[in-house]
Amino acid sequence: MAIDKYMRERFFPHIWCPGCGHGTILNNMLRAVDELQLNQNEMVMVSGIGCSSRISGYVDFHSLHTLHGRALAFATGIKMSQPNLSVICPMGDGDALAIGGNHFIHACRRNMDITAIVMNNRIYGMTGGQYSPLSGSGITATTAPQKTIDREFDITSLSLASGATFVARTTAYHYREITKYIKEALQHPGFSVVEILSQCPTHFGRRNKLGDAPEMLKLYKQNTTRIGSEAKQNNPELIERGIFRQEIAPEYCAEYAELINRVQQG
Amino acid sequence: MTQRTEFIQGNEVCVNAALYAGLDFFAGYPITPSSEIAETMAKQLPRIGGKFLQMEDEISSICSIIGASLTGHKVMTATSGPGFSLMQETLGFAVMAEIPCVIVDVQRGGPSTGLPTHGSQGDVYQARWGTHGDHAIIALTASNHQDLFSMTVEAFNMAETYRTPVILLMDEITGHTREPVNLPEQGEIPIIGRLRTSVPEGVDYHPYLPREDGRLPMSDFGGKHRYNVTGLYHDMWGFPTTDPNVIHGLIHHLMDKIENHAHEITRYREYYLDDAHTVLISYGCSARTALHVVNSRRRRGEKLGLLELQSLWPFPAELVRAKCAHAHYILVVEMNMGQVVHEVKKAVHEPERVYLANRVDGEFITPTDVRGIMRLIHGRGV
Amino acid sequence: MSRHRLIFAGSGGQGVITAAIILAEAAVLFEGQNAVQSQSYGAAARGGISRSDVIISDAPIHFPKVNQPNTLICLTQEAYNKFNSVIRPGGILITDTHYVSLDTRAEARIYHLPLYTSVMQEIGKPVVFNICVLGALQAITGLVRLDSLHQILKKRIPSRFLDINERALQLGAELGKNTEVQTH
Amino acid sequence: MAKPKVQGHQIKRSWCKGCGICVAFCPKEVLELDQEQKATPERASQCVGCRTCERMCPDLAIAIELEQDDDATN
Repeated sequence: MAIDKYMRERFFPHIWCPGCGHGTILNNMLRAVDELQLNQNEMVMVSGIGCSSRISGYVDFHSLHTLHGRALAFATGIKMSQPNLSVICPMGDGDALAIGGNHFIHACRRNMDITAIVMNNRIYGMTGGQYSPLSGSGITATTAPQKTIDREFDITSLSLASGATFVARTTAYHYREITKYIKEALQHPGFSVVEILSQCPTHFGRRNKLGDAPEMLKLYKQNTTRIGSEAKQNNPELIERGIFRQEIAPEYCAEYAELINRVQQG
Repeated sequence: MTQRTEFIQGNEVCVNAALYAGLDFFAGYPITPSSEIAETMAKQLPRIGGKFLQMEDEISSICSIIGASLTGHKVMTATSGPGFSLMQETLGFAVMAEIPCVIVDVQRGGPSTGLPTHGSQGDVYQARWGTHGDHAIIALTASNHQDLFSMTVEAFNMAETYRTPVILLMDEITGHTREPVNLPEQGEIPIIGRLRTSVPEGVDYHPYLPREDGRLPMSDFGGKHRYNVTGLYHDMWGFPTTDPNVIHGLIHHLMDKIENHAHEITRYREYYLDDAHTVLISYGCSARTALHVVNSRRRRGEKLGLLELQSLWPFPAELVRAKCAHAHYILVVEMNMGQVVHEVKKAVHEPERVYLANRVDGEFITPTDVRGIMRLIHGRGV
Repeated sequence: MSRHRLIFAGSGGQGVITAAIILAEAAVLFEGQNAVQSQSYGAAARGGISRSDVIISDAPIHFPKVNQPNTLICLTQEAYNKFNSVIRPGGILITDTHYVSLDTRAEARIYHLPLYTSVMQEIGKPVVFNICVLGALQAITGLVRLDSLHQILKKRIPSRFLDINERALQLGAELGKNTEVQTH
Repeated sequence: MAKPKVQGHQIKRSWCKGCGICVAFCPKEVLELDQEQKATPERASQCVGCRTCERMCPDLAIAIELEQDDDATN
């Protein structure tokens, strides 16, 4: 496969469960990197903790497997100190938005050229199926045996409100969109958020009687629609997929370089 | 004269010394009494093409300096007790992943928000044991601006030599007091740079395989070697492992690379110890009070001496034992409820000789406070 | 060994800490003296008692705080009430007539000067009050030369504000020089 | 453009975890899980080279080789 050269094959088969959407995301993320013909020596992947975070071990880039929630904070230092590097931060939903929520909104605000990928499976898988801030209400989890009463974040709205300049959403079913949006995000000169709904058949699907991985993927097909589609108008419950924002705004590292120029000439 | 005298705050001395040592990346979050470090960095760094980041909290501050260290930069963050508490998890990451960095804790009264604008030395044990799990750590301190300059440079040098985070324990008194400092010219104090691997591209590079001398050459992120960095126990390529042999080897390496070099890391000053009957042991700001007492008593012919510790961790137990061998009394002067005093008691023979002179009400410990304890020791009442 | 200990006390925003720094810096950079300056902070930057300690000596200074000052400068009533008792017997007390009424006895040579009033009359900018105090302190104690203070002002103060600061320094020096010592 | 000719399915059996996604989403019902719960091209001749299995496989275990495909030699 064309993407083989981006993989650390000696660590496969990977640790994810059968049918986990994270593998499909890895698969199609690497295709985006391949289509852009990016130089692996200029690629850094920074991840946090959780199922999602193991992705950094499987890619043959510079890889940094950090602490729960902190991927973007580490990534900010890497990008700021060496702005020529392409920095990708795959994160889980709890990782990015519970423990890492503050870093997430501030990274959006700063608009540093980093690609954040939220692999949203609505559950803490690595620790055994506790509910997350993306689970939403009415969900069964090990910490919600009587179903959740928590409301969920809308990751794209949060990203937009926090100032991210590229925001997109798709699912593990829509693999072509994964490649397309990550490609767009990698090329976008600012902070990009790509939310990818990812099935966790082991902990989320099984407990919530959603069936196996293929069944869960079919739900992504049924329950989502393109942004602004007619289907959405007829059924407001549908989750929109697509690019929510793609705007050019001052990028942090470029602004800082400008500040250095100003000071040194000043 | 090659030196330039400045009359500046300790916090500014720390910045000057960090820049002297080659720092070009700083990230921090405002907190009293350390904020002048961030403010001065924000002013100075763009002038030399360096980077200053004000992050959203102390956690992200230490995370981002670790990221920048991995790309090959000399980095530091500065904070005070509450912020240092927030940094503990990531400090452990830096220990485990062996990332050179300097963390400055300008101590204030605690616990909790405590006394933001008053001096304290209450974080000595936090520096040692704040992060979880067995680990070794280096912590340095200084009592005056000239020593603060050199200890800050040493902190960077040790971070590179041992590929480890180094904690610089300052305090509100040292941080905010102004006194003269001679800023050395480049080259006067040796600077240790990043040790980079000489392994050529295409040849297997082992980021976590120590050389014979124990040092681990690094390769910058963005360079020709792609490897993994993790806070998990890892093999010599940096990939996670649960192999008991590898884990055993790594934790011993992490401990030994520092504990076995304790004698090289130890920094101290001594005053009148040769014939001292009473040995005062102190460090940081309270060593100023101790030295004041020792000097004034010596003028009256009393046999007092001072051992000023400038490296607190690894604790220089052998040095303390040797210097206290003939002392009738040992008095530890510190601004906490007793932290270094316990280490001194563990270090010396006949620990019943060891007493504590402390002050914890936010006021700077005075010579009168120390003299009062000495009177009690000698059974003369206060 | 000569050693002079000073406490500058006033309220936050009066510039007492800046005045203390300028004095100590002048002693170090232009007089070949050693000096240490420290301060204690209240929670707020403005209001509340603000205190700065300065020790000037020709020898090393270890203990940086002042318990009994040779010279005490009190620029508010609250500061005066709090600190006038700690002054070293025979020491110098400098106060301002606008802010302080002397109502307790202090074993000191007292300079009770119309510094604030004069600044407002002659310059009209309350912001240079602290520099006027410094001028008076210089004239009274002779701890540093007036020119050394000038040099520090030039170093620290943006050129567009330098003129009013130098006038304030001069004004203070004259007031300090021409005032009779009061004793209670 | 001519329809690409499928040369075969490369399936890394040791990577395949038998989730059944390739089986469920193949438009031509080419793939099945064998007795060891590994994906196998039971009806390879029906493959039209759409790569859905390759792209959706969460184990990165499937590669479709097409005749004019440079990838196959990689």
